[in-house]
Amino acid sequence: MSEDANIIEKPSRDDIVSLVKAEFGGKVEFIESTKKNIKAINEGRRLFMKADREVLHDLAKYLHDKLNFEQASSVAGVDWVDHMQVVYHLTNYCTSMVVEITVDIPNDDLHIASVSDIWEGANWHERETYELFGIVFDGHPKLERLLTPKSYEFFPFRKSYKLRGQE
Amino acid sequence: MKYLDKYPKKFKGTGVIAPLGKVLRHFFTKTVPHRPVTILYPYEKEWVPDNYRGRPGLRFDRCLGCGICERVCPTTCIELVDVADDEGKMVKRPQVNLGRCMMCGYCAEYCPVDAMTTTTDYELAEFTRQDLIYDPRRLNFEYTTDMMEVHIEEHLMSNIAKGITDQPTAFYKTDRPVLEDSKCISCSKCAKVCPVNAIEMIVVGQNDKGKDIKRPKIDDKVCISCANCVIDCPKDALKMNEVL
Amino acid sequence: MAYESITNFIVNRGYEDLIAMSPYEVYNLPYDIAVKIWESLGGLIAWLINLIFPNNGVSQWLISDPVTNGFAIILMVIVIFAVSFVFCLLMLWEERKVLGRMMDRRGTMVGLKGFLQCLGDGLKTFMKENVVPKAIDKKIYWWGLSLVIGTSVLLACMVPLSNRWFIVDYQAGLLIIFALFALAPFLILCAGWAQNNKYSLIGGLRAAELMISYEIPMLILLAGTVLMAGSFNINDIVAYQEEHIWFVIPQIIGFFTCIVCAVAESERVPFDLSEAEAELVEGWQTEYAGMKWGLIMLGDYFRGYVACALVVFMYLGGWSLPVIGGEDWYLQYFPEIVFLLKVALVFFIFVLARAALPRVRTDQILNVGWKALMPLSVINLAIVILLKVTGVM
Amino acid sequence: MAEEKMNSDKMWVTMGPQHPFSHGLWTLRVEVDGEIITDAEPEVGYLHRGWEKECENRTYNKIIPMADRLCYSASMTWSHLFCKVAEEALDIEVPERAQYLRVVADEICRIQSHLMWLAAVGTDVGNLTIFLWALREREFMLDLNVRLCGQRLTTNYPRIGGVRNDMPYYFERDCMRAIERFEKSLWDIIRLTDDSSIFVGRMKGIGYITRKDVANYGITGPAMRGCGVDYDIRRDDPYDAYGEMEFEVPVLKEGDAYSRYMVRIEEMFQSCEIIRQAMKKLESIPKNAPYRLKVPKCIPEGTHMARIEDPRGEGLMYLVSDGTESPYRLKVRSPVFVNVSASKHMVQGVRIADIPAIMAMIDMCLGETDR
Repeated sequence: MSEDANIIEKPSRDDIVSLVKAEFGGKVEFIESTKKNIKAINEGRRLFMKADREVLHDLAKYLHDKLNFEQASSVAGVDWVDHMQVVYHLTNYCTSMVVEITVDIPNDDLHIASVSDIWEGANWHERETYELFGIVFDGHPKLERLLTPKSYEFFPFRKSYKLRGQE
Repeated sequence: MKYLDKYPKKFKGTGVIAPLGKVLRHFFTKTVPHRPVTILYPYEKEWVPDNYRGRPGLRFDRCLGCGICERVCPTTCIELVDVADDEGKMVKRPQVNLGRCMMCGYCAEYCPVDAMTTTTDYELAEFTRQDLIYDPRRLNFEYTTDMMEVHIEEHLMSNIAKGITDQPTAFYKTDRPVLEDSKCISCSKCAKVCPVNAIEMIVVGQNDKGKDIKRPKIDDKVCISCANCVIDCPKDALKMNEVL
Repeated sequence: MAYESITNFIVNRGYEDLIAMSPYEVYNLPYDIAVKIWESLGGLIAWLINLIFPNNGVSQWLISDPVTNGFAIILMVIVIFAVSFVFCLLMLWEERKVLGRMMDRRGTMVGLKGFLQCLGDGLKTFMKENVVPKAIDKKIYWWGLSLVIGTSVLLACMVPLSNRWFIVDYQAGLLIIFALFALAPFLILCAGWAQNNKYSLIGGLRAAELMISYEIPMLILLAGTVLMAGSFNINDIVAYQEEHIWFVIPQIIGFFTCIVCAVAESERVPFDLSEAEAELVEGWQTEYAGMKWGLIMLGDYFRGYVACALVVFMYLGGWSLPVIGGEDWYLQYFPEIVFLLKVALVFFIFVLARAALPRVRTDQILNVGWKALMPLSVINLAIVILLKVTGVM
Repeated sequence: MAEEKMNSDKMWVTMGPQHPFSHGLWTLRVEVDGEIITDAEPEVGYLHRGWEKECENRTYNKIIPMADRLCYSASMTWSHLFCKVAEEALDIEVPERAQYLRVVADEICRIQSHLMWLAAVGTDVGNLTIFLWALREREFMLDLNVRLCGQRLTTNYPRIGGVRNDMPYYFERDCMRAIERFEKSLWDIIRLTDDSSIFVGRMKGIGYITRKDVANYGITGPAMRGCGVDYDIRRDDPYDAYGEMEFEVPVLKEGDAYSRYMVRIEEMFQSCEIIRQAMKKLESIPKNAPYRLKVPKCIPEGTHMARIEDPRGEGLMYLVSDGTESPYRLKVRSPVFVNVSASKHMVQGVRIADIPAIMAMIDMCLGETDR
């Protein structure tokens, strides 16, 4: 990590906001939390942003390479019925800053660039999101079903998939 | 750091003497003169404290049949059934399917009259699944003590903001249903389903056809916030008012 | 006379007759017991036959010396086997109880302080379904198994309990026990290969790998003992130790090295690589189900018994005991029991090692074998030679 | 591909799902060349039961005992985590007494979870004495659980807005006694492990991961701290009362299985220290101080995130609420799920005998992995 001279090891919250704004402009939107009593938010260890699908991979690479976000904590899918969402949580070990990136995907084109080439740890999270929501991660090395049997043809975590007793 | 200061250590010669000696010393000083820590289960039993969460127990006389336990149960193992009470009257009391029970203790915790308790009974094996269904009479546990009751001692956030910290309360003391007057159709279903008869239908006037217009009047002192009226209201006119 | 009295058929042979009749040159206790059994049993049969067919030749033949001798030899083998078998069960019980106490638990609890548990286990394994996989090499599968168990039982029967309790008094006694002992890894390798299972194959390979690391030090240690005693004969070795000193004192290095080797020889924890259950499920025994596995287990304890017995012979003076007040009464009554108690004591060390040490890895056992056991055994041999040359011993 | 494999000297060995080394149901398929492993592939999912989907049909209160069942040995931290994310959604901080009670409960849970792991290490390296001695010590921790919340494993102790009940009588005394006894007995177990050259020899020098790979694979918890990453959510992103606790985070640079083992052992001692401090603080808080807040049944609309230091690593829950009584979506980030995905990397080039030792350092728990 340290061999890269450009890297900012301990970016503050304001640094991240200004740098990302300068790099990506209007494609990345920052959301201010309204919560007042949460310690982590008050002390500036959380950052919520919403990114466009096209810039996600570049944004992830930028955060990893320049701003020292070494770990991808989780990749989650959310089914909002009219569209899908992929949520990334990235962690910086030095400042313990967690960045939450939300990416909207339209229902008719469930594709998004994979970040598993940046963080190997996102690999299984993306596989899981793929099998449970049907979101295809382009460029993923092995996009197969992980938790559910290989013969499954449906995506059980979508809201359209009803459980028994739900009609 | 307690451990990392001493280890890892460098071994001089063979490093097997220490473990051998430790085991040998343990053998001759601990387990041979004293008894081992294991207990012979069916013959000896471990003491469990009274707040142990074994199977749910029911004190039949205290129960009101309100159904809070049924609704709060995560595994829906509690069902209200009709049973005859001591005087032969049919009443509603909870029946527990222990095959599904996860011993979370919610029924005891949320019971407003402490009729449901946790018990120290944990030997629940039966030969058939049918035997695992405990009817209200069988749920009785004869060694029930006060320690087996679980109380909710919640504090209102508004009280804490005011600096009052010595008034613990619980949802059944504060939450009361409120009526949205325009939706009420005078069906008096809420009065029928109320387990404690806290709702009294009061005639407030007459409509065009000459029928009485009735509105429920809720006795705040008697009400136990069971929300039966809220759930059964056909027009959603009643709503639970949560005091925070 | 319609019938003769039963006392006419039960011959009570004296010591002289026994020696004259027996194939051994010295008094043999199990043979004596077997003769006594046959005298009462054969006498009873002869008397019964005589009741039906009075004055026939068969009855006389049954109680004659040659026939008694023949049956006595068969019975003697059974007696010797039964004693070692029961002692193996006792060792199993000792292991379970001692191991249990070391781990802060009770061990087995069924009957007679837990001794009857091994009978229950035996019964259970015999009741199990005899599962034989399809894709196996049938011949090697069965022969490998039978030979592993067979050599173990043979070894256990060949161990003399005292100078009057033996089957054959070989001149090369220790050597032949060693030879048979070293046969097992080869058979395990074959059995592991024949099962057509990857785990058992790896287990068999490990058994072979293990062998080269402890077999050679063991033989060098044997050389030390033999040099000191001047004979391969177990009787002579024990007699020498009784006369001079137990070899554990001059050969203390050899004693500890030998215990390590013996543990490895009997494939017990920490050297049970070929059946390491954490990584290889059950190692080379994976496909041997039910009673086959039960017999293998029993065979393991037979081998453990022999390994302990070897240590006792080589270093702890066999059945000899430094007795106060004349040796006659001692030798008459309980040298066998003293020997078995010594074996149990050595087995206690085995159990202690099992309780305290984790299983070693393949490369570690090779390291230990070549870098520690080998030099130690050579040093031991050098000490023996030094003592011999200087004439101290 | 099959033909190629047939002709080579290598073979695939399937370890699991029913295998003594896999504590739970999972499979590690390894390609071995003799005894050396050349390739590996973990497979999970045997226990997948749609936990997250099930939560969407339950009210928030009902999820707490379900969260206990995510992992049998770290139940306290998982229900704590769920309560944390719900509290974050409600935008409340729990009362001080509840914070300290949660810390005490969490650390008891951490100790007993680590002891369960130590027991598993014992069986994996082939010594049952370690297993039984560790479980014996764990029993005292479980007794504390019983005293505090009424159950041994599935504690159901934290509540949204506080904890279920205050400390019972004499709990402080019992807790201090148990901790003291535990510290003594842990040294006994260390005599069997760290003082034994065989044990150390089996642990040292296997399963190396570099610091860069640890971050890249997202490995968290003691496995990460054993590889030189100085990061602990309890200290660096404090939640509840952890910010006021003084404790050290053990970090080792070697990155092999032994260093991961040592980090966990030291963590147990540190946990004892934390419990002592928390108990001292609890004495200074008046006995009738509030420990539970009354919270509404419905949680306001929005997305919320909370994370916590599980005994196995970083636990993270992401909650989407739509203003009703039950969550719209609840995502659980399980530490083992990520750690096990790196097992392919860890077992490269070691022997078959090392697999249990390396995998024991992940501390598998399939309930939370498959969810």
